[in-house]
Amino acid sequence: MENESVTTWEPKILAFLCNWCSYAGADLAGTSRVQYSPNIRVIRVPCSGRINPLFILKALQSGVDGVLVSGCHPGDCHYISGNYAGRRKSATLKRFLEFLGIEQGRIQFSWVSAAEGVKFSRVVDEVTKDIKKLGPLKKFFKR
Amino acid sequence: MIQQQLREKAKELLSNKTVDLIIGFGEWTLPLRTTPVFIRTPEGAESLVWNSFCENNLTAYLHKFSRLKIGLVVKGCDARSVVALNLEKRFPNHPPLLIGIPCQRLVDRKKVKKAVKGEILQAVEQGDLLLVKGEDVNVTLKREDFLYSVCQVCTHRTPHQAHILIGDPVEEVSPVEAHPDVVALEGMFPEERWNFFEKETSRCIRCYACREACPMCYCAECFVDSSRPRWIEKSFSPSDLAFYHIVRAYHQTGRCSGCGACERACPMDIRLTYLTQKLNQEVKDLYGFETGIQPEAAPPLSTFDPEDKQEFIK
Amino acid sequence: MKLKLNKKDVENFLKGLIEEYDLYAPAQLTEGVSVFKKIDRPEEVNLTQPVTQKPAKEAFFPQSEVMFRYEETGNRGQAVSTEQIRKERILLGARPCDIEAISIIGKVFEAEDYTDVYFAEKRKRTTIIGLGCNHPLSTCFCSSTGGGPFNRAGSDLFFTDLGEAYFVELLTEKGMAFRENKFFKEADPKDLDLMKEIENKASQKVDRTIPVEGIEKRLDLMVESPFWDRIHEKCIGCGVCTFLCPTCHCFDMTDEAVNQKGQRVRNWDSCLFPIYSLETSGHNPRPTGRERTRQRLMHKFNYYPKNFGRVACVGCGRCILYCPVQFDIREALVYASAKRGKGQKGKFK
Amino acid sequence: MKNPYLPIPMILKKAQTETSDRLLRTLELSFKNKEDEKSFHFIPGQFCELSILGKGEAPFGIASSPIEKGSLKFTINKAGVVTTALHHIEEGSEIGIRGPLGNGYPIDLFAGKDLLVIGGGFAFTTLRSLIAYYLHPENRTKVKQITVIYGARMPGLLLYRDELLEWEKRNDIKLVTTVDWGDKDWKGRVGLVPNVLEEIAPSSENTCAVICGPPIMIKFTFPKLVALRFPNERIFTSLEKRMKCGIGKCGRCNIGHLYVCKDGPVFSYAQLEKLPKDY
Repeated sequence: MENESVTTWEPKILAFLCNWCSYAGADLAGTSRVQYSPNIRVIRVPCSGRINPLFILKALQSGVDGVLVSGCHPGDCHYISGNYAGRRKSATLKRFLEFLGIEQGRIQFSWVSAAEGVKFSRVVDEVTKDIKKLGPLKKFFKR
Repeated sequence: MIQQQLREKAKELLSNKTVDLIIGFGEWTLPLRTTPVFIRTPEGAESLVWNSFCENNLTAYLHKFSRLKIGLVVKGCDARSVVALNLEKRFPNHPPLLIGIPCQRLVDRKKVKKAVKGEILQAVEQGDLLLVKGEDVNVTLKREDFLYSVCQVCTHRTPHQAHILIGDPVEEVSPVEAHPDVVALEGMFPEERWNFFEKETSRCIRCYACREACPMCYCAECFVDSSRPRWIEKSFSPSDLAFYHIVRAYHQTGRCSGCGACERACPMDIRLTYLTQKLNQEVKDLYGFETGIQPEAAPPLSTFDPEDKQEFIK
Repeated sequence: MKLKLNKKDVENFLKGLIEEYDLYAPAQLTEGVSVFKKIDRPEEVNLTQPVTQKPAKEAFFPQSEVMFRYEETGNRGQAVSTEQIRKERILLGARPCDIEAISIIGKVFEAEDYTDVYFAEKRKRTTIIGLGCNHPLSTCFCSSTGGGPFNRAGSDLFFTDLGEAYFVELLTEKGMAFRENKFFKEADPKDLDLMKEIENKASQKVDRTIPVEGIEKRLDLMVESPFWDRIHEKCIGCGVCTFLCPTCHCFDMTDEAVNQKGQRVRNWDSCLFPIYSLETSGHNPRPTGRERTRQRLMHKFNYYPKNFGRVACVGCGRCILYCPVQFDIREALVYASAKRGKGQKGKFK
Repeated sequence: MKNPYLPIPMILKKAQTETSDRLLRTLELSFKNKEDEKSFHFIPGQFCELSILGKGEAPFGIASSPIEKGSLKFTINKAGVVTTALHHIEEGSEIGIRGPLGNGYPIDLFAGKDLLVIGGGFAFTTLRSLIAYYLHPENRTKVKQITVIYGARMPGLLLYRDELLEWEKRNDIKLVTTVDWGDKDWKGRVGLVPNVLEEIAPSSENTCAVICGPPIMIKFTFPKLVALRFPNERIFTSLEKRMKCGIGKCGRCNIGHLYVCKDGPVFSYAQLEKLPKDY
């Protein structure tokens, strides 16, 4: 049996969702009454390509335990190629933060379309489970 | 010999007004070092020097003298910075004239200082040897044992994009495969890596010498100076120091030529190059890109390939 | 009374200080990098580095200092000041140049019109144990700026490293309070001779030829000189020289608040940073490196002397040693003193 | 020891938007503690640091006059973090202030002379303090004639309009307002301050001039004053520079060996002539 402080702790996860796909996907999950972990707080962004790595770092510094970035599937970007550009930033930033010692899984990425309410709920559940396993973020978090 | 050729070339370029200003290296007051010199007259060219202590990446000065036609003395890495800046459209009027010198790899003054007792008063290069004199010491060191770690991993020592090449091109090999700090850290647990990073950055005094010494740091407003939004505070919490160093390094992704000017500029001996070297390695691995080698290739983070790896995306 | 502290007793001496006081002394952060910090364990203290990276001013004017705290931000908060310090302090192992510099900053911070309570409070409650410089570096020029490697001004106690022991001088009332310290032993006459010999040797080593004398008047005529167009060229505008300078004392004040709790903090600032003088409107009275370099040098050698009668430079050489591009302040002084129209010859090529 | 960095608490009694662009707001602050009020003495031209905890501090000239007891007025231009917060703060809230700081206008030197006040835009705040001070019956005899030239880009950007109307009615002050561009309701002058000055051509004899405004206005007005034979010793201006501490410690506002916060903000042109052009 795990001790109590671990079992009652719930991770805080910040999700950056693109306006055109993933946010609509989250909406669909809601209107379809699909259940998912209540740990995420959503910030709607115009495109996953809009994510400046500063946003992710600022979120981690300000007290979230993990970050999820979600955008349109390749080829579906409302701005043609925003998610492709974002993908390169994501890949390099993820590898870099892991090299520095931020645990793998703290920042996660997904493609969720407007029709994938169920996938959205699954992604959120998976991310929440991963971050729960990692425990509270101790590095980098301020105060 | 190279030094003499360099002076003659500089004299010629200034005499026939090909350039207004030559930025190169000159001898100055401290041993194991040189200083940037700004030469406007043919006679002034006599003060140019070339040796293993020409540590600055003079490309950083191009932002400061953007109105002049400049002749810039460059090593392999410096020339790569110029290529990278050119891709970022930094020279709309006068791209600099590059006077390239194949680099013999630079001597790490900090390593030499640690090997010699007391203050070093004089250091002279003689072939592969370094003759170092102090108040009561007089030692001969092997140059090879005291190279900067970034220089040890460098393969592109010949400035291929130079307009003028002084000396013969050198072979594209490096004595060491990967940056020793990167290798060491990759073998550690995440916890240890973070502790290492935090310990190094804890010495930071936020003088921003690493930023100013870097030719690629030319943003009109650096994120640390922004007040709206204020990304990080001005004081010294470990988190804010880490934030600065993560972003400073990450902003170099696909732009860093690996010259090591950041680390050399640091008065607190903070190890910095392992961060950018790691990023260089990742960019090469993911996108096959090396900064400043192909003059036409778009920087990796400003382009994409629909087939880019995405196994990490759910 | 001639006293000495044997090296074998140093650890216990330090232990005693740590128990009774807040002790500030040089400590190594990594090989070759030392700063003055609050000492918790005797073995942290390292008195061997001739010039620490950060100067001793940090014991009185830390790089980052909370000025007051508040529990609530916005329009109801009550600010609680933090100038009171808990314990008497000792500053140990500061070199004469750093100690001189503290009194230079003191002239500004302890001025009669407004007193900087944070600095003044710490200075009032600190006993300074100076340490003579047996091995001044080639970049040291304290003797040119009115000091010297064994200048005792400002020290309450003064140590000289004799090899096996420190020669101890009690110089002020604060220093005399240590008369009864059990680790201070009677010194022999030969210890005194040795101390004098070391002092003489070191004093001869330090460069006295840097033209500081009369610099204020010379610079009066140089405010718009073309000198500034060239001298700043290699400066890259980082803050190394100003942050490591023992006399630089500019700071910035910012509020840092998380949720409802916050604090007003001051941090060292540098006149070489473009945003230092940048106004909200976008206007910058010192728009380029030329004006900023001029500000740095003029403040030290013209503005400060106008207000306080001496140069704000103690010749410690840190700005020369740690500048990423070897901007040499001695060079600037030599150039400024050279007769107009004549090229610079001699020491600085 | 008194801590000069610690703000004293004030209460925002009344706030009023001044201009049609809504970028200028006048705050009227009253002292929270009686002791603070008793020890607070100032002269026109001095300034205070206003502080909002969590946002920071910024310097503002005191717009009210010493004769208006019990409160202080500041007119704030919305530009940065602190000024934006000061625009949003509600009546009844607490605001910290430090002051009075700086030297103020040389009222001893003005005594018995004519006064020419030239203002432009929102730099009119401390000039308003100066004029209100002299228009008070207690002080009116301290100077002789008062001439005021005040210009703004548009009629809606003139500060303290009710007061300007009152002044216009009085016969012991000559007030000339001008705008760069008029509108359908504007009956007054249209023209730039330097030209208006040239037109009016006040005598420089036994007169002191005070000029405050945007740098471009000062640049073109100053030669006109010289042409009117005002000596540099009798032309005064109040300078603005980036400030933090306000008490001559933090370093950034110096011009030569003088600090704008401590030795200024009011300087004569004779003084400025001898200093580097760092402003």
